[in-house]
Amino acid sequence: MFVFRPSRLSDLPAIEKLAQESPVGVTSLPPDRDTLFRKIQASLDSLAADVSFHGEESYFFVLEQVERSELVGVAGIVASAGFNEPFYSYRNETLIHASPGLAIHNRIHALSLCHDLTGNTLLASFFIRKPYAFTRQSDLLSRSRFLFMANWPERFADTVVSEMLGATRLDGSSPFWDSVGRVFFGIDYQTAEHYCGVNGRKFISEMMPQHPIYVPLLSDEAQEAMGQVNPDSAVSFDVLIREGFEAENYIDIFDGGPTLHAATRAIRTIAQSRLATVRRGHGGGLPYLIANRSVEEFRCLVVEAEPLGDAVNLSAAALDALGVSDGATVRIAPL
Amino acid sequence: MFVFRPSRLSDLPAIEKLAQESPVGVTSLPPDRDTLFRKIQASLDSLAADVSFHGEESYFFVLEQVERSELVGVAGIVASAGFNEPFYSYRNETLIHASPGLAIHNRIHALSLCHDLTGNTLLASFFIRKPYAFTRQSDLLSRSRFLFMANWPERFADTVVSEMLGATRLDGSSPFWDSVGRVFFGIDYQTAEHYCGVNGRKFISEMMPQHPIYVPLLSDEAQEAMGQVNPDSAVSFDVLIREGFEAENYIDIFDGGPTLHAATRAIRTIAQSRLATVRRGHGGGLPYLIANRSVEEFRCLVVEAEPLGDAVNLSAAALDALGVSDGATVRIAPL
Amino acid sequence: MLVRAIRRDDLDALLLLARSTGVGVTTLPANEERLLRRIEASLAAQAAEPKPEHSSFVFVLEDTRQQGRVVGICAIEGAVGLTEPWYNYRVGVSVHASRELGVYRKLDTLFLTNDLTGSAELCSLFLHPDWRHSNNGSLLSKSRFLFMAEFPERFERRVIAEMRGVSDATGMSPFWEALGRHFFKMEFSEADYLTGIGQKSFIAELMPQHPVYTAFLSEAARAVIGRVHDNTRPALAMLEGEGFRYNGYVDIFDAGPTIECELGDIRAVRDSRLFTTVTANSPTEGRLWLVSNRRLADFRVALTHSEPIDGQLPLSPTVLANLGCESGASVRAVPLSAATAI
Amino acid sequence: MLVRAIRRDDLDALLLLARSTGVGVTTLPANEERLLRRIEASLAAQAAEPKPEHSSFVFVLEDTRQQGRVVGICAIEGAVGLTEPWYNYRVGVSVHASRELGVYRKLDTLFLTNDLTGSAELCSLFLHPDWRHSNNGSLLSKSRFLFMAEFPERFERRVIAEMRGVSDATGMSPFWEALGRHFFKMEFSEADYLTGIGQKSFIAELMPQHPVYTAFLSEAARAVIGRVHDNTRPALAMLEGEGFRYNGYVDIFDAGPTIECELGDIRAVRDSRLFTTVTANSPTEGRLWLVSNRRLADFRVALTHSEPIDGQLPLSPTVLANLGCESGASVRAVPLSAATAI
Repeated sequence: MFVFRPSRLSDLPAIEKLAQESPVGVTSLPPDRDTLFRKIQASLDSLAADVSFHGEESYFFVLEQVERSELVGVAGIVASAGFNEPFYSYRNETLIHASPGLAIHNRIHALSLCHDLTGNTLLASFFIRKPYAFTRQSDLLSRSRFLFMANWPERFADTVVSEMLGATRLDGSSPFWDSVGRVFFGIDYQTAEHYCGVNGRKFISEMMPQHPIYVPLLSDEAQEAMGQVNPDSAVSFDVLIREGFEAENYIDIFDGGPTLHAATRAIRTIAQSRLATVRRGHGGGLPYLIANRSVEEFRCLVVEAEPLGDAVNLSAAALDALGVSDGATVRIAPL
Repeated sequence: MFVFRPSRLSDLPAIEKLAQESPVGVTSLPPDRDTLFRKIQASLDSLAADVSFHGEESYFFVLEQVERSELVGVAGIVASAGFNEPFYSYRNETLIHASPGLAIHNRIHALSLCHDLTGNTLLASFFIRKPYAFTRQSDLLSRSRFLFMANWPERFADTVVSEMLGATRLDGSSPFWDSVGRVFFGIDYQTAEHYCGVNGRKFISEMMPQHPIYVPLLSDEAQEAMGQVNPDSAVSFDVLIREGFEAENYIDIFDGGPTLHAATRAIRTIAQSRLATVRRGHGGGLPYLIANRSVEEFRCLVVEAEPLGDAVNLSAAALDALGVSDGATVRIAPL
Repeated sequence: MLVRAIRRDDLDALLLLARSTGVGVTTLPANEERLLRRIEASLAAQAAEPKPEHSSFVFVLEDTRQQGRVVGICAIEGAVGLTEPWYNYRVGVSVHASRELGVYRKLDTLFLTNDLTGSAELCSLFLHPDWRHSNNGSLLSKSRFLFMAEFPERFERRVIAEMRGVSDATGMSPFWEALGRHFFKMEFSEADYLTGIGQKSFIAELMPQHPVYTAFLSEAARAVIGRVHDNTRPALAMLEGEGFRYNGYVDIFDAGPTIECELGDIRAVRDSRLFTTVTANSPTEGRLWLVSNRRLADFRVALTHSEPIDGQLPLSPTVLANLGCESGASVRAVPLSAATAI
Repeated sequence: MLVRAIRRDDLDALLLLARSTGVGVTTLPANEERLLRRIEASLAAQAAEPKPEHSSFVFVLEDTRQQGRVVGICAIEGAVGLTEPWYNYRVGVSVHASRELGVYRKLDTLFLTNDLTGSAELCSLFLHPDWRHSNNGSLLSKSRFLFMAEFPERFERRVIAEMRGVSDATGMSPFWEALGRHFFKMEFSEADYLTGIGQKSFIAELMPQHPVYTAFLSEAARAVIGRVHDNTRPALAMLEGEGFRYNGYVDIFDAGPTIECELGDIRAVRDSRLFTTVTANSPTEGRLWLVSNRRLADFRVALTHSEPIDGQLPLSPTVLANLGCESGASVRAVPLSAATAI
């Protein structure tokens, strides 16, 4: 059985191994023990905190194969993107240039540096081991976060965003960066990503364009790379699009990958979730995501169930895994 | 009994009377027979047309007190705002100007001329006679449109917008215009509104600012007027906010009134509406909006009903008013 | 050779002349109605109150040895952009630097501006190819400075001239291909023609409103920003010799430079002097002088060798006749060039 | 009075001098560490490869009759904005016109630019109030032109000078109150100080990045755009007399004008000549001349009456001593002003 739960300090060695497996470029999951330790600690602190409005909290979860005590994936939530510094994106704007006299009606796209998404809740650090990609387990790992958010809406913003890795060439270089970022930075993509990881994103205000960039002036390769999703983000992208996230409006300023966004309450799992009372009984039926209502001992799993009215029957094993007893309230959503 | 239905040419005299009662500034409802005639005809044409994607259609409805054959209000829908010319608004952007070194973190608002809302569906020409404002009837007049939209989603855009009249002084002048529009046009508000009505909005591209306007530089009076709703739009505003429309992002370029917007499928009446089979029976219960499924003979009313599963009992009078018989399918939503 | 104010009966000759111009002289399209309007405007300007906004003067060059055949044209506007916006790109600089990263980038930007609104403009210069010799070009172009020196109240202080930008033999402009084409979806020649006939509102409607980083343009396009067409180099050198300078303003279509000078700083204006004419009995000798008859409606300028003696300028009977002057008349004159050998 | 290159032992005198300056001279803050850095930079520039990016020269004015007391300072940068962005507002024009409506509006706009990046800069001019007489100001300011004439390879062609903008007796700047305050949330004096001590990155971080329509500023603010403080009028007139012009660039804080001139077009550079000195036995007479000793590290400039005779410039023994020259030495000199009476 696979269980989604908050990370613990004792997970550190296993998480470090996962981080090493994770593709380069997922800057929020570097294979660096200190960084990972801080992530876990920040998550523990955030879970323990009494939060009435979302702030600098961050949450870091794992997906555990319980029988083997093996971690197969991690997923995080940053309560407020850009809490300490602006969260930059390019807004992909459509400008209409129309001349009725000449019967010309052009739609011109332009990329504007913006921090529209600052302060929204950010899904980050998602990684699942290869064999579990595009399975129930990848859905469980990604979507359990939404049941957590549905449980504690005051801990999160009204809008949720997530950055997808953009297209890269075989040598790891980025066609979007080479056509856009390099013009302003004069350095290559890997160096820029490195700076970003080490120095934070503060320098962006010094280096990035104040004026919109007209898309038709970019190289064909760069135009094609705009909004393209890197295969390494395919699992994330697939889940979030099914959840109703939109991909059209914002792209990453470095690699041009799409930044997805959705109104929190409209995310499918959240909108369809509801509270139910558990009864010990036989399982079976359609697959559901089922989560307990604890903050620090949050658990979520996939269970076949047949909710009837406000009640749902769960097997003893499922009750155990959720850490709840007969009669407890849980949150459920169709898988 | 009050019935919402499409306008007919025979309504023209009554509608003209209503238009005369309507406040100046509702430019989409001028007390001009020719204009009103064209509105009704355009609506009839649109209803008769076979539409698979929303285009230049417009719909014009009336609310009728059936027993007295008296019209008490009108309401319209424009399928695609700015179909022939860009639909301009100011986008109210928040720019973050932060200096970590000086520990300064400023949020600066700026108004950018945009046509973001072009192509969205526009709610327009809403007017209800004074005695019926803030009653069930005003809800019926405004929200019936949403049941119509829910019936025929292919006729409408994914986003719905509606312009609220902005704040004006006692003499009819606009503090927002005097501080902003006048700078670029050099003419007064009424003259501008007049041009706009007569010449269309084409000249806006010639006259309006290409660069964003920094809000802190505007007069206090103009800053206060931004996003304020004129009492003449209070009924509309009240209904639409309850329906989940957002008011924060866009304002009118002339008077600074808010332009509301909502994702079509998330509008409360639409999201909560469902199909039901009518059974002749006793009415009674909670109030519902109930509409038939006809395009050209669309009808909507408020009825007390107690839907049970997929069925709903309606009185013979209600069936008559809707123009449906026992066993027909209707669309219902809680009032 | 004689430069004189345009007349109504010049129309046919002008149409003939206009048809021999190529793409690039946007202010002299072979359009009868428009040429007629320009003639009428010039005649009206003579009669109007002397204010820059009324000034639109056209002059022609006639070959006095060929029955006054019209072989060239030039014009001055008193103040441009007062009814419709006057557009230029201004080449600016945007620096992106981070001390922390040790990175420093200097990027050129193109800002769409109306900065030159209200300037006086030298325009519509065209000389028939067969007459491009013997200082005819200088005579035609510089004759305007004597007019401006004579009637300064009719012109704004800042004087500009748009220089034709780089295009190849087929009329292809690298700058247009890299920028304009994306926004106008038409050929350079079409845009050029529309502007020439005064249909300018499409510019505001279709142009990019935000500054453009030149780094996103092709190398070929960047290379021609502020550069003139090879054929225009002599004209540029001539105006530079008169004090005109490039200050970063370029044409929005082909990026040719717009050059500027203060009216009073133009050499031929500043150095022009009044003289009393005297009939020379032998051929005159000395430097080449531009000599004008100081009249408004019947304005004429001749080019001749001479040297003033005691405030008197000796002119041959032919030159006097061409200018419509008697001996003893007052003329305004200036050496054709600021020759270093003065 | 003598202008000379700065020395390490001038530090204390400079601190004393700096403490007598008011708000507005942003480049001479009373900050010991920073003054020391400027002295070292000036000494390093003398030793460096002669390129504009290495040039940062500081000069002082000493009263030779008061044991060489330091009473003034001035400086030149070879090229500004090469490590951190150099900001100006450029005053542009935006025209909004609709033929259909018969409406025409011309609006001034402020564009934040780095256009003047790479210009040479005249800066840090300060003269103790008690010495503001007897052409001391002109001597101090214009001495720099003889240095630039002597070592032109150390300076970029475009030379700029920022002129102090309008503020009242309390230091309140109407332009700052109308614009800067909204974005910086601090006092003008604080912003001015931060810039003075080189903390400029906050400008990029906090400034409005979009063009600003001046119509949205107070009337008081609009009135001072491109205008100098009353106290700065004489300095402006002096530099205008040398050929400097205002071309639409203003300071981002107080909107004071930045004026410009090409190096070779500065009168004192263009008209300066080399002379051989000769000792005058009687007091010298004639126009006032700026005379420099042509040395780099030991650069000195004196002001004295004289008139050259056959390429020789008669100088009194005192002046020669002040310049550190013998009779027969080569000097560079230029009349102090382009007096119309020459």
